[in-house]
Amino acid sequence: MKDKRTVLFSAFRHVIPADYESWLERMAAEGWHINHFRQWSSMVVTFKRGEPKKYRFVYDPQVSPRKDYIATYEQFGWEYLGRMASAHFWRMEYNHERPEAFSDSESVVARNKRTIFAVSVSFLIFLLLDLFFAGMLIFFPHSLSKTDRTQIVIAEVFFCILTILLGAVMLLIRKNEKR
Amino acid sequence: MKDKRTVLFSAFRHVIPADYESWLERMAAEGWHINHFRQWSSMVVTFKRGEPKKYRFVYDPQVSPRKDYIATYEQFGWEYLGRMASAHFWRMEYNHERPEAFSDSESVVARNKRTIFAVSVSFLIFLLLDLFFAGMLIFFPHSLSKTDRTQIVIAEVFFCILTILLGAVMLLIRKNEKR
Amino acid sequence: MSLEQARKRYLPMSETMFYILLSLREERHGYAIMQHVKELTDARIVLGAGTVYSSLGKLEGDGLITVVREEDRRKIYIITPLGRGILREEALRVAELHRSAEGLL
Amino acid sequence: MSLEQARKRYLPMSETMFYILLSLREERHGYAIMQHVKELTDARIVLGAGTVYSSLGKLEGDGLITVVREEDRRKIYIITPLGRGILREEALRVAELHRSAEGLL
Repeated sequence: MKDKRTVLFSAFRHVIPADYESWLERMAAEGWHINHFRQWSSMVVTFKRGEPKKYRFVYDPQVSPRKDYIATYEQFGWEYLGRMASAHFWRMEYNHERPEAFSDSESVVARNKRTIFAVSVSFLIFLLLDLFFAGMLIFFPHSLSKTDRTQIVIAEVFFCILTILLGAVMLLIRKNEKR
Repeated sequence: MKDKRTVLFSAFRHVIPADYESWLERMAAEGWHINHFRQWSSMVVTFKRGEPKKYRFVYDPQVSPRKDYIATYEQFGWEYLGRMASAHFWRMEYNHERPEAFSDSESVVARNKRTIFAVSVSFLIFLLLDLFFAGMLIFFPHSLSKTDRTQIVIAEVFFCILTILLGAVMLLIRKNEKR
Repeated sequence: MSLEQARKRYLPMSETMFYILLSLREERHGYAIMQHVKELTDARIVLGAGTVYSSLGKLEGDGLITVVREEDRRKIYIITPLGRGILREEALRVAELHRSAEGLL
Repeated sequence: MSLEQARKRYLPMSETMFYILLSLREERHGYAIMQHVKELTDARIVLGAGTVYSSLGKLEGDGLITVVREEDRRKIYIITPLGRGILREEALRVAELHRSAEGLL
């Protein structure tokens, strides 16, 4: 029986923060745990087998939290799991009532807007790359060798798909900003 | 002395709804009036010279208003000026307190979100055109004559600029959604 | 809309929604609601036409108010039992805020 | 932030902001605010860590509350005169809502 499980692109499979939290909660309920989130966890994340636990997870994007950020959450009983890009992760074991870190609709919406903002930074970078490669192909087709052109076409298609994907992610989070 | 004044692309010069309203108000204060808005007023709008008036204008996007829409506004003393695409225009003469059609921050934000939605429809159409022309240039460069290619490059550049412009307009309205 | 859904959507309630629901304990059209709220709040709140129009649309769509009849293109509304239930819960919440704020005034 | 700007930004006030400001009439850190609000509202409102953290940041940034001191990385806050002014105006508004709702309970 395997005791590790690796999941690729988890942040692209569960793009809405509340869905990502619920997915982690289901994994923990089946005994699959992550104890640390890292910069690139959105791409690759590894779960270790353990006891099934009833955990509430929180996904909280904070680009530059104040120095009392960690202490505030910890005092409320949350355990810090690290950050994945700008998103900080927290968990708390519970029995009956599922604990909430965002207790009113304003702060849930604000959390989701911070998530959209984080995605929009990557979106803009890819959009600029799209325009850059398209510009090269359209305005300087003859100063490129055939191999160069093929590579640039592949890059253009790849970045276009990523840009559209990230655009769709932002719209989806926006549509679900209340949860 | 001229008694007509034509303004091109007015909706692109004053992209935030509150700014468009204030601009109409300044024009009216100088004696320049519009009595009807039409489908394409965002492109061309003609003011007629008249008495200077102190008017409050309202810009209200409503794709398919209920049948009591006009009656409700009229009962509050607003005069209907017609619609420019999905945006309905209203005005009211006043002396002291400037009348408001949106009296709480929720409905101001909702009005601005409806505006962003209206812009996003054009944005998506232009984005699809961009991708379509870029696809033709990238994947079928050899099946196009040189003249065709030149025309498509011009179209691509034109639609790209429009797309980026509309994207910027949406971000700007979003940033100012509270007013 | 069920009471549970309406609670999630309307509580806590904006003061605009609160005063509109409160006014519709009697049959009123949009303009009459504005006048009534202005009177109740001593002119602190003067509802705008756009705010009234969109609030009535939302409340009617969710079944908190209903149209009684129409008089020259103007709709006359009244609160429904669901609306009354939500309004009562909001009033309880306001009473709690008021109790907590005692000593401030 | 001037009183006029704070009025525009904070009135009408969300119940979260209202109870946090109310709690900070005495020196408290984040967790103590949550406990105090829970008690005041008979456990109807249980503020979350994220909500408390971001509300305190916003209120401090706008000068409605201020840090008194720090105790092992936890900040202890208290309301400022500006915060008291805004809280008092909100209490007046709540009293008006409460008066208008008379007869509902």
